[in-house]
Amino acid sequence: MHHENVVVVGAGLAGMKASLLLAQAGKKVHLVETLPLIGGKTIKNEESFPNLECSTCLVAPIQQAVLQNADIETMTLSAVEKIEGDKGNFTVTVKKAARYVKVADCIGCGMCYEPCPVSVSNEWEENLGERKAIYVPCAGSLPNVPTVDPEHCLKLSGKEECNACVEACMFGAVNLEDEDETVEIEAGAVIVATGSGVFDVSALPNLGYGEFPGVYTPFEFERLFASNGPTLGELKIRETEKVPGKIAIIHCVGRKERGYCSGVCCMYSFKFAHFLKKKLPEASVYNLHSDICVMDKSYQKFFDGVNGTHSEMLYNSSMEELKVTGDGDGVKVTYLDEAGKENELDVDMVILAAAMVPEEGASGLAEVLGIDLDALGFFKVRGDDVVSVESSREGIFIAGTAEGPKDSQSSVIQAEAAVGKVLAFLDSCRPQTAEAAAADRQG
Amino acid sequence: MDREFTPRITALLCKWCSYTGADLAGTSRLQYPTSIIAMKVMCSSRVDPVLLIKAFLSGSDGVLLGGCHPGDCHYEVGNYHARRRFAILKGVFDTLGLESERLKLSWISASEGPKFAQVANEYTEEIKKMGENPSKKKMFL
Amino acid sequence: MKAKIGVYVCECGPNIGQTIDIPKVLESIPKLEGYEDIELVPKSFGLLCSPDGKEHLKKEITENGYTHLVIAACSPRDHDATFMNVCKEAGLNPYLYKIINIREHCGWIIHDKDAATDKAIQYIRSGISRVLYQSELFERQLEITPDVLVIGGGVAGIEAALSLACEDRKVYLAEKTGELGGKAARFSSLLPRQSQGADIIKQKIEAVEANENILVFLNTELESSIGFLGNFEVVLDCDGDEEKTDLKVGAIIVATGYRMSDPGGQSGYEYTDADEVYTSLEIERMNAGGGIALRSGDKPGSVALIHCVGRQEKGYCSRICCNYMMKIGGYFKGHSEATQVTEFFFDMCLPHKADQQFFDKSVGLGIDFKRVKTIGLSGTSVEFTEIGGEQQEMNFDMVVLASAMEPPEGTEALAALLEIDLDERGFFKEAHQTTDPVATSIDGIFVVGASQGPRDVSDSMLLAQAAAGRIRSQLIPGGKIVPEVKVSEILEAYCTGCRTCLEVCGYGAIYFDDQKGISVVNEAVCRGCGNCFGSCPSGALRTKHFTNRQLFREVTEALK
Amino acid sequence: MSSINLDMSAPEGTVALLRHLLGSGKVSAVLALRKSPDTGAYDIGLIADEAGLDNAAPVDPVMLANTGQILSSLTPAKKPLAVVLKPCELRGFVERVKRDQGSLENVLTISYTCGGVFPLEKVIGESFADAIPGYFKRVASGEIVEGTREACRGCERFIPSSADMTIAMAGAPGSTAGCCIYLNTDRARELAEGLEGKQSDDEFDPAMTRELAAKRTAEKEKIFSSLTPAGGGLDALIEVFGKCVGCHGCGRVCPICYCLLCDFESRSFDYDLPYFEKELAGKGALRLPPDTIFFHLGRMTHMSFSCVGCGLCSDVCPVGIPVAHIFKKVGEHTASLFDYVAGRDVEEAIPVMVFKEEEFDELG
Amino acid sequence: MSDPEKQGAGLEAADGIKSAVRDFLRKALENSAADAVLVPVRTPAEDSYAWILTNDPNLLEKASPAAPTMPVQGAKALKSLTRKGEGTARVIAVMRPCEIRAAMELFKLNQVHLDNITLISYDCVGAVPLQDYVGDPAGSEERFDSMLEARKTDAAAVKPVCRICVDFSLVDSDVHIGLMGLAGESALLVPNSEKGQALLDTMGIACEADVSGWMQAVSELKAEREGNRSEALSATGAGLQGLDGLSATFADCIGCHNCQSVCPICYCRQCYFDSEAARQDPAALLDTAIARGGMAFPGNKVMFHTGRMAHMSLSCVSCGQCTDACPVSIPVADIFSYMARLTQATFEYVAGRNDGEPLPLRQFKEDEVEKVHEIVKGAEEEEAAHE
Repeated sequence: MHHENVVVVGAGLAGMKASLLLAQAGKKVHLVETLPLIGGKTIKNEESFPNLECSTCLVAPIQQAVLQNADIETMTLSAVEKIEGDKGNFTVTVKKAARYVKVADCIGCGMCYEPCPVSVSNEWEENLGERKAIYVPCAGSLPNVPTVDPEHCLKLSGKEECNACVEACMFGAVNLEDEDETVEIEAGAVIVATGSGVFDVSALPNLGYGEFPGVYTPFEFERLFASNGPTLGELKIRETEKVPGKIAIIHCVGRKERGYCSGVCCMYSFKFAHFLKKKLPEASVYNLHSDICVMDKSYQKFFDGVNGTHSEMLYNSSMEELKVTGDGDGVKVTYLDEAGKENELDVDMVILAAAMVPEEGASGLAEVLGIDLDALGFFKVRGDDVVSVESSREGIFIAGTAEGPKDSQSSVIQAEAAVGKVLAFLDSCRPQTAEAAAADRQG
Repeated sequence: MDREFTPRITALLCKWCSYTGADLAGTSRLQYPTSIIAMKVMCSSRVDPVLLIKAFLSGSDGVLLGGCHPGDCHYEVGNYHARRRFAILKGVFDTLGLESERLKLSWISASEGPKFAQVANEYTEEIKKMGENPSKKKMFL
Repeated sequence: MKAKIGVYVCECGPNIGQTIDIPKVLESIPKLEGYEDIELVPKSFGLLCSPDGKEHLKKEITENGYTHLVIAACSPRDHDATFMNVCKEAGLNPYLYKIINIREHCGWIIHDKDAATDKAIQYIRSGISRVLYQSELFERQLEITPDVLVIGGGVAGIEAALSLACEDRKVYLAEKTGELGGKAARFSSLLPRQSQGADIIKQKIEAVEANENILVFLNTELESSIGFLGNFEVVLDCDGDEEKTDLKVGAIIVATGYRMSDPGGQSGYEYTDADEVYTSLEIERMNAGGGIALRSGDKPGSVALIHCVGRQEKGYCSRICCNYMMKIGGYFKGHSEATQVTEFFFDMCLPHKADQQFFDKSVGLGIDFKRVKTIGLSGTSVEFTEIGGEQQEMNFDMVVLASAMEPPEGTEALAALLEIDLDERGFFKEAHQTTDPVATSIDGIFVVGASQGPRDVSDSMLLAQAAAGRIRSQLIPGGKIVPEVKVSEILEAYCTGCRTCLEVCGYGAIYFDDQKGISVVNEAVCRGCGNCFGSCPSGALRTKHFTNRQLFREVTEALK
Repeated sequence: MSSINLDMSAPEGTVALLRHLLGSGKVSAVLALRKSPDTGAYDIGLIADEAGLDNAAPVDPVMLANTGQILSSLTPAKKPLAVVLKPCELRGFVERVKRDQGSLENVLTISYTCGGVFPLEKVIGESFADAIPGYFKRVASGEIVEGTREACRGCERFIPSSADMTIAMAGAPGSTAGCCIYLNTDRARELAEGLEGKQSDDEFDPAMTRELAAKRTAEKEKIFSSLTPAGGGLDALIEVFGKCVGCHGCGRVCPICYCLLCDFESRSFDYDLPYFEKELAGKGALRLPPDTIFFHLGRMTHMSFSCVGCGLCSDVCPVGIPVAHIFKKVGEHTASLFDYVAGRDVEEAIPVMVFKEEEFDELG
Repeated sequence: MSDPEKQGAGLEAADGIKSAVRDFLRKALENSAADAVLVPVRTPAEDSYAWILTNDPNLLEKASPAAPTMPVQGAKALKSLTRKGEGTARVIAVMRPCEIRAAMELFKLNQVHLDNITLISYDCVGAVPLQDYVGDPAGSEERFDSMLEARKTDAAAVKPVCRICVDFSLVDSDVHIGLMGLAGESALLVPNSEKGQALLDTMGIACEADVSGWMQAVSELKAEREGNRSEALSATGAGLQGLDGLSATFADCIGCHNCQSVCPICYCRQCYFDSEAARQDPAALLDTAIARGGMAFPGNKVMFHTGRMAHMSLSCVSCGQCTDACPVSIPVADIFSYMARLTQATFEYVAGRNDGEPLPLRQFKEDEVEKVHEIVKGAEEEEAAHE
């Protein structure tokens, strides 16, 4: 006898897809997400490659479906603390950090932001914008319920007695007495879909990140471009407020250090080139690349569409030799071309196509779950013959970029495969309830 | 009745993109005039030209059809078909000199709250310049 | 009987309470012209979506016996589902209710309270008139069969069968040729970890044969297929035996794999069969058999491995060539370290996290990698320009070409038969490239393995498992499916059979009844987008809950 | 052989051709215009025995109904049929075939460079018979014949676009001398086998009708510019359609309006009294029955791009609204949006059934 | 109906009868004796008339209670307004007797609702044929006005059916306006139902005028017309004898079915003869043609017209719309009047005489299809045989 419930860790594309499928199969799902919102990295993008579809339009219906699904318990601001038992009979301990806003009572009107006197930079917006101490990370974030950041909240941090948000809320939804809680979940299986992080480009001082305002990380640029981002999509370089005329996109940042190709950087770099040309037709864009990795059947076409027309492709024969230096309020990129000759490029903006790396909490979570990481720090999957989705511990499965760099398509494939494995041993032969099926139809 | 003319603009919006965009405009508290009357359809392709004509002849000062950007259609290609039908309707209006500017097709994605507000504002201004839909007053229609 | 409509305005705290003059709204409702013969019951409530709100609403509906319900509140995206459930619980058909978005679309978009209020009243009036024309709709549950047909007995097909077959789910595995295993069965080792390929496949084939819930049909092709998710009727043409095999299955998995494009066809590669020029598959076979040798029988002293053959012509990268060429390089080095192995590549494609290590290992074996800008082949002599270098020529004993993967013949026919789409490259098209990669435009038909795009063995199996996941969650043995309710229907008397709707429907939800000479909607497949409706000049189509009369009402009323 | 010249007038030649086809048993019946010898009344005959051809008047300047529409009801044909159609009728049929309202299988289409037809009221008139001989002379010499319908006088597409056989008549100088039949398809050549006449390899050359084409274009422009609603807006539209009695005859005789029951006569367009009361409150006055302009606009969006300009709608309008030219003008524009020509080629997809990813963008 | 005790009220018509009626209607709206009126109004191009429903007294200026021509049969306008049942607005509709009779028939067929409708009829001098009117609006206006002033029908100016119309006067309306036999500047308002009486009462119009003179004139004209009528109709009938006659009569028919679509009585959404059911199998058609040597198109002419007669001649009110709408000038109306006279006589039924009289063929509904099929088949065969 085993438990029918499933714990899914991480509410990105892979986690959400897995949860919906499991719910459709009549399973109860506990979806554990550390952030106050679900949707993962995809919702940071205005459009996703290769079809340049509006990401929100793709993901919002999925988010809605998750939140409205009676069989999915979405636990935001939560993390797995402990797991006991074995395949089929796990007891998963989840710590839910206080949100200080009652989800049931809040209707997401946002009346509480205005009065909040605190203003800090918004990490979800890659610190390109500000937020209050009580906030939602961005317009349209789901669940549309704010959260209080205890570190900056005047009252919670003990700085002063402030009740502005509490008073502003007509629904008594704000509760600064709220406390963290810990819940135990009986689960038959666990799917880990915690996603990945981005290589810390400041580790490479020659790239000038942090030194020159014109140097951006990929997600910084995504938010800068996003129409629901801090600048409402207006492309202006931070501090200088300058509209970039020349932009260099540098590929393979961190590839050597990490020891692998991330498989997606080329594509999002080309996407950026497209973005830039779309908003700034006059701008000149340069892609400094080495190996161009466009492995999916449709990627070459996308590349061909950008190559030359949207961006000049410059071969960069050595990342070590490449330097980004200041030059007035612009930046100078010095690099070795295909012949090994030194070249200079004066630009206003540099985007560093940084490698995908394990999500920072990965090693911690691996420890908690008692599963192995591979040499690169991603979650290890079993099978010496063919790649699988089974972790080193039976009953725990890995999906998405938590297992290694990959594009959204491959993440979804893994998520669905993981569901297949889970259901295979949870043996789903009980008839599906009409409600579950109907719920699946929602959205 | 002689105070400033506020147009009535019938906006038929696809559930997946434009209607969501309109919602976002609201949640972001972007300001636009009340002239826009938004109605939800599953897909812009559901909107048969006849429905748009109906709206026009019933006195809509403007008729706005909002769908997903080309390539984004939740139903793959619905918006392409919608676009053709719309082009035909506009063609008819043009040939007959029927102020085809009173018909507008716009692509608004779910994240384009700002664009929705912008379209609403600009289109309302445009229509204000054109004045009332003449069919409001016609008894021989 | 006289209609009695409950009209509830949600204050939504300050959001509507302060932005819209609710008392004025409530007063205006009974005064609406043209509703004299209808009983309108206007009320307001603090927060309808709250637990109290929902309880209150439920009570009101049952006690007042409303025939219809209109709720003026927030966006349907937030709470349409919520209030539909309230209606259900209160015994009112949820399709006789309508939510009006006076928050996002009135209260929040303008500071002028009067303007917002007037607009809200308009909205409500048009909502009331629409709801009067809405009609009850009911969910239907359809029986399903959980069994699955897998087309193609290669690694992907085998994996799919093994992942799905269980006591209550039969899997029918149809293979065109006389044996299972596909091409991979001949590989001596599999990527990325170079383990013993043939053995793994052999084990899996044995597992299939041992599994009594998997029925294998060899020398078999699909002849016809009709139906929809949970209820497909397929006919298999088993070569040899006279009568065809009819099967009922709930889902179909297409795993027909790939073929290697003919490098001879590609420009710049002049060679004859006499030349020592081989494709990667030929090498695999040699290696699995007697070992790699020249036609003379001698071992080659120098080998050129050329990547990306036909990539330009095909217009896509086949994803796995770089890796398997390194693998083949490994074969040569394995036989004799002395063999001089040179790999010519344009861009090194190493998308998997382990690939880089594999590459470094290959370099370690002494394989010489040359990054080129141009390359040509005449006989076994390679003419090339290294990046940043001059054009030069080298002679080799043997040349191996990594030619592109392409869809096998018969792909178009199969696609036509199943009414699923192909992409511009001729591979099967996914329902959605990123969010729905193993499904197709037809619910219940899935594509896995290299038939969906170039894939290595490992990924092919992963896709198969993904399809298994989809099917396991959609088709539960003994379970039912609940199709969309707001679907299109065709009024027989009005339909002229012009087939326009068939053309525009993206889901094969409309079929043609040759007897009657009219189009018919398969409600189990229809997704309710209404494209067919928009396309029908005869007014023969009607999309439930979005009929012309309903929308006419909504539109014209809002204009008063 | 791609053409064959018979030593007789075009009308006679056409009948001779039909005799050949029917007599040789190459077709089992012929669909063509007939004229009753005693009453002089016309009808469209489905003629199965040679004797029946005595009354055939296949190219007389008369259009009672769109022969394409009638042909629809006879297809798919189990046995081979030959049919004589005017170019516009042929285009009408092709448009119907695209909509699955007919089939070209087993049908041999014979058409001719058309000089236009006379309005119905003339056709039923006493003295009509006398008009005909003169008509053919003037037609051949490339004139626009006085008294023919406006729709025809302004018709530039009088050359058959996809017929198996084309007979040179209007605007084809010298065709009075003989009857030149152009065989445009293998099918035509095969069926013409054994027809007595001067064979040659000349193919039909539109150039020979250039003059007439030019005259027609000029005439069309004249008519278009005289149309009140030409860009005249709502008022002009009301002015023209104001007297519409709502009989929908225009739709019923239209070869493109293939609907069994016009949507505008369906329940979707019934209104209840409260609706009218509200309309009244808003406007102070409204027309009954309603939806006069709605009907015509709606019909235009549904089929204008397929309008073949056959002119029947104008012919049957009890109050003489120039429906044909208004639709033609609108249709030329809507079709041009897709480089579409109604009825040109059965392979040409109907604009609303297909789309291009790159076209238009946002409109308005 | 013709009750000798009848009283009427004088209607001052010094500026012509039209303006007298206009004033009456305006008054009715102003004392809110009615919420709206339904009257013909001349189209903007002044080349025809359209039925306009209005509640605006000023708009009545453009109205012409007695329009020279009848582009749309009033009963059809009334149907589009009330088909789906009652509203609250009280409407006065001013119509020709034949229009009101058609309305009565439609009422019996549940296509028209009359509870809130007050019908006003008037002595009709006839209607100008539609083509004549659109051909020469100005001239037609003149001719008609002079007829109206003289209160006398000018046979040359009106539709053939009008020349022999015997129901030109009092019908089952609520108020009738008598003209015949009265001097140019006067007319009679005759209440003809409680509703009508109530209307006049609320408008403070007392009914003391003597109506005998008018009734006398009407019955004389009726008598005279009866004569012409039977004469004319039997002439028409003569031409109709046998299938030859029928075929000859309809030889020019092009099957546009305008006659049916403008007919107030043909209330079907879709005519049976246009429906799928009436379609024949292509192969069968061809085979018949081959078997018989040939076949004529547009086909089913006789079938359609006889079928239509079978369906509605009992309710035909001889309004003449069908002839107006025929593009090939077939005297459809004469033919149907002839049929109507026969069929209605057999049941002693007068179409539209009043709203109470049951439809003789009420049970006709049940076996409708079979009946049609008999007629259809019969006609089909004979017609084919006629080939």
